[in-house]
This record gives sequence, C-alpha cells and structure tokens, in this order.
Amino acid sequence: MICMEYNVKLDGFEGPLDLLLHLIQGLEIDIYDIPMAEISEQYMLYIRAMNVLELNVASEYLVMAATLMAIKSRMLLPKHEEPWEEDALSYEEDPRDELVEKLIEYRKYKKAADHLKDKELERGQLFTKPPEDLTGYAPDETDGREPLKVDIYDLLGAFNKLMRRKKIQRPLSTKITRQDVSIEDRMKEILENVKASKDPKPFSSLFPVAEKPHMVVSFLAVLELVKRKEIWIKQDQNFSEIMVQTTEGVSLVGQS
Amino acid sequence: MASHNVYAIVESLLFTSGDEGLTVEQLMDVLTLSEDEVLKIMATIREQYLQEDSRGIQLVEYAEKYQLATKAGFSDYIKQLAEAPSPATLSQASLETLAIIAYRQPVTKVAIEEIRGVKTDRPVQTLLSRGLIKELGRAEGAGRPILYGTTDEFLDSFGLNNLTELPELPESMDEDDADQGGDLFFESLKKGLE
Amino acid sequence: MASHNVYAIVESLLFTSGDEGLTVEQLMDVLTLSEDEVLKIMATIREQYLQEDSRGIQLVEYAEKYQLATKAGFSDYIKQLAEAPSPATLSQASLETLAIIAYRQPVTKVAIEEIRGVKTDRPVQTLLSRGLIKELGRAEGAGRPILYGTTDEFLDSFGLNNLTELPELPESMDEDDADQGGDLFFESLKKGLE
Repeated sequence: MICMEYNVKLDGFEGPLDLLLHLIQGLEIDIYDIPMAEISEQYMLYIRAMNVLELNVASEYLVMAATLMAIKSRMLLPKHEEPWEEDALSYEEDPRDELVEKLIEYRKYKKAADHLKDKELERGQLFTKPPEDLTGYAPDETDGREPLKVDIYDLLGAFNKLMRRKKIQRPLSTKITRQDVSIEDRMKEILENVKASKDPKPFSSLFPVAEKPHMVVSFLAVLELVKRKEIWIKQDQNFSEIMVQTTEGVSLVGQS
Repeated sequence: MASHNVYAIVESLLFTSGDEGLTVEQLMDVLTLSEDEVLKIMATIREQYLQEDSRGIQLVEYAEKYQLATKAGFSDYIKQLAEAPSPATLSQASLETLAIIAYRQPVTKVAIEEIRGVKTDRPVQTLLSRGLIKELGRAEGAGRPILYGTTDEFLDSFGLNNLTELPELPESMDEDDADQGGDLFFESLKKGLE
Repeated sequence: MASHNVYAIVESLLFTSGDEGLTVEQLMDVLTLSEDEVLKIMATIREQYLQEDSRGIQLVEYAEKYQLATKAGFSDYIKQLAEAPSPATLSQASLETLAIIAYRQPVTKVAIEEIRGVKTDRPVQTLLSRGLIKELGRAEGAGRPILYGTTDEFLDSFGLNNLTELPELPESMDEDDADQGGDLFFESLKKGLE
C-alpha cells in the first residue's frame, strides 16, 4: 500500500533537477545560496528511500547524488587566503554555481511547460469541424505528377489533428448511428456468409462494422454458432489467423 | 443552462456535429427543453441564417437531422477554392485519409469515413490518382466494399523502406483507434459485456 | 464578386475548409482582394462573431490560418453530446521536452537532456509521433546529431498563430512558484523514515 503511494509520487518527479527544486521549495531555502549539507542529506534520504522500497533508481539520480557530495566537500575546503579580492573570488568560484545555473535553467522550462499545458487545455475547449469533401468540384489535386512536397511529419500532424477532432466526433457518431442488431439476425448473416464459400474465412472478416455494439453482437453470434456446432473455428498455430468454416464443409472434407 | 444564449449553444452543437447532424431528441437532451421549444428555436435559427445577408451558412434538415451547410449561392467561390493550385502538397483531408489507410490497411472507405466523420470520396480519388494508395481487394460482408492500402509510391514519397518504418502512434491514439477498428477487439468486448 | 455579401462568402469558405483553415493568400485569390482588404474583412468578422451573443462559433487563427471553432464557453454542452471525451493531454515529461524544443529550436536531444537532466528518448518519440515536432536536419560536429523543431500542428494544438506568440521565458524567478510535484511523497517519506 505504502509502496504504491511512493510509486505514484516517484512518477511525479521528472528527474534529479526536478527533485532538487522540490526539496529547495520544501525547505524554503534560497536557490542562490543552497545549504549543501542540508540539501544533500535530504536528497540522500530520498535516494535511500527508493532503495529501501526496491525501486529502480535511475542512474541520473545517482550521478546527481555524487555531484552533491562533491560540491559539499569542496565547500568544506578552506578558502584561499587572498583577502583583498576574497569576495569576488569566492563568488566566482562558488562550487555551487554550475548546479544553481542548471536548476534555474531547468526551472525556466518547467514553467514554460506549465504554460503550454494551460494553452493545451484552453485549446482543448474549442472544437472544430473537418474540411468538407469537395467531390464534384475541383479537378484532382494531382495533375502534373511532380514529387510531393509532403513528409511523414505532415502525415502525423494531419493524423493528430484528426484525433483531436475525433475525440468529440466518434462518440457522437456512434450514438447517432447505433442500430441494434439482434444476435439471431447476426447469426443468420454470419452463417450465410461463412457458407457462401467453401474455403474457411478469416475470423476478423466477421466484423465488418467497426462499432462496438455491432462487434459485440457479432462475437456473441459466433459463440452461439460454435456452441450449436453450426460453424468450426480453428487456428493453425499461435497468432496465426483464426479461421471459420461451416461444419458442413468440415464433414465433407472429412469424408473425402 | 443559465447564462448562455440558447441560439449560440445550438450553433456550437450544430457546428461540431458536422455531417452527422443532430436529432430533435439530442437537442432536447442537451438543452433540457421540450420538443416544441426545440422546434421553435430551430425555426428561428433557420430564419435568422436565411435572412442575414452576411451569413454564408444555413440550417438544413436531412433525414430528421439538423445540420449546417453552406448556402447555395456560394458554390462558385467554393469551387474556386477547390481549384486553387496546390499541386505539390496534399490537403488536410487527403493527409488524414492517407494516414488512416497507412496505419489501418486494409481498410474500407466506410471505415475511413467513420473515423474522419465526413465523406471521403475525393481524398480517396486523389490518393488513387496520385498512386499513393491502391485497391487491395474486397471485404466480406454487405456490398463487398473495396479495401485500400498504400503503395510503394507511398513509401517512396515519404522516404520509408517499408511499412514497419512508420512511426509508432502514441498509445492513446492506438486505444482510440482500436475502439473503431477492432484490433483490441476483446477490450471492446469486455467493455460491452460489463 | 458582384452581388454576394463578402462576409457571407468568407463564412461559407471558412465553413467548407473546416480545420484545414484558410490562408490570407487563399482568401485574396478567391475574393480577388488585396491583403489589406482581406485582413480588414477578417478583423470585422472576428469582431462580429465575438460580439453577437447568439453566435456559438468564432474565428480563430492558428499556424497562420483562419478557421472556425466553437466559442470556449460551450464545451460543456458539446461534451454532453459526446459522452465526456477526455482530452488526451501530454505528460509532464513530454511538455517539458516540447517547451525546450519550442524555445530553443533547432535543438539536439543531447541539449534537451542537458537541460532536463534525464534521458529524453521517449518524450521525443511521443512528440514526433503526435506530429508536434519534426526533424529539421542535422547539427555540425561529432555524430551530426538530429536537430528538432516544432510543427504547424504544434501551433494548432496549442492555439498559437506563430512562434512569436510563445510567452517570454521567465528569466527572473519569483520564489513562490507553487510546486505541487511531490508534497505527498515528501510527507510520506518523512513519516516513513521517522
């Protein structure tokens, strides 16, 4: 139980930088003046907890742990005795500089990501419609077969657009177009269909309508037909196409 | 319901439902209004669209369903738009259709239209004459509809060696798709029987 | 042109082209008007849609294309029709990666990983397959790593007209950014180790 809770929250961090930002936030410390001892301790607590819970600690977290330790020990080293420019020097050579810079850089994009998320949600509130089919109007887009100036990203982009739109459309359309087919009717259809050819038919061909209710009814109809020994279902080997044929066909083959 | 203008709500609903259209019952549901009230609203909207010269769309009623359509007078402009030269690229409609065929082949036009939610005659025609798709045979079942798949020309145009090089779709999309197509058939079955 | 109201023509064209959208150039072509004239007409139309309470749709401009979309306030009604579709939003990892690419493009995966401090293969894969980013070419130097950038579909998905509409990167940091990332973890961690 506890384990699950940890698991969920581990997913909440996007890496060692994210974790560090969180710790800094939690400890209410100044990002420009991080107390290394404290932050290292907290960080190691976290890593140890992950180990105790036998969670896979990604290598990035371990590298960061080593980095923190290194910075901590460098901070403990006595400073050079150069009193006249100590301030400037110690500022420039603060062993934390690089880490702080990274944290700040990362935090910038983390915030930008939050903003993008808002934009995405906002945009998700608006719905569009697909382009009309202009069949009958234009000549094809095709004449003069020059090479297409489209690439795979155009294809993926178009598909993404479709999927965004479809979120709204699909349920709408099934709701409207649903036609209740009875299992009895579907059994008759399937049996006729299967009997129509002497060769076995692929199982998947028994689901011509890509709609859940119709598919479910079709499946139940197939089960019922199998139970009544009106059709046979066979599969030559694992993962090969499941084939369906009438029992008549099978007995004929058996006899010959 | 509250503060929103009922005509605006109806327009947004009509707009999103596209070719599928909306039945009186659906409108009654969403608006929580009686049939008479809905009919009255629809009559008003129809009038408004017709009356206003600055409107290019109208309310039509096919097969007991309301939908929006462009007014008749504008077909010349739409034709011009369709004819505008864009020879070297594909329209959004064609790209969508091609994507569906590439990922779902062999697939019928009805299945494509089911996914896209609109008629897809022209995109299929375009893709055929471009040599990007071809007929693979015919599906079983009523009408034995034509099955479409992509061609070598398609692979060429998109710089692919074979279909396995198509980028994998994100999982969320796969799920969406499975619902339509039946790859995850047993998933749907389970849901259906619950 | 003649007798038809130009606003009505534009509306019919916008309706027809759906989420493929229309460029200024296309509108100039069909309407045989100058760019300025078209821009003025579009601004007027945008205002009209927004002003009129009885309108449920609006004119938006994403990726430098005009398209019609429902007004924001109506999503609740639309969702009722659609049985609550869940918006498939991107994961935090993908959003961070996308943010870095959007602001830093063209950018290599190594540079992204440098900023995030973690491996970023999967987010990049997801973004590619969603068509939100694309390969822009290859960087000079060792290994000639791939450079990534955002696509028009990115702009459309996030409601942006162009990249300049991205808000400025926050340079100086206010300290009170509400980080809800892992308080629960931290809490339970403390408890667990006490």
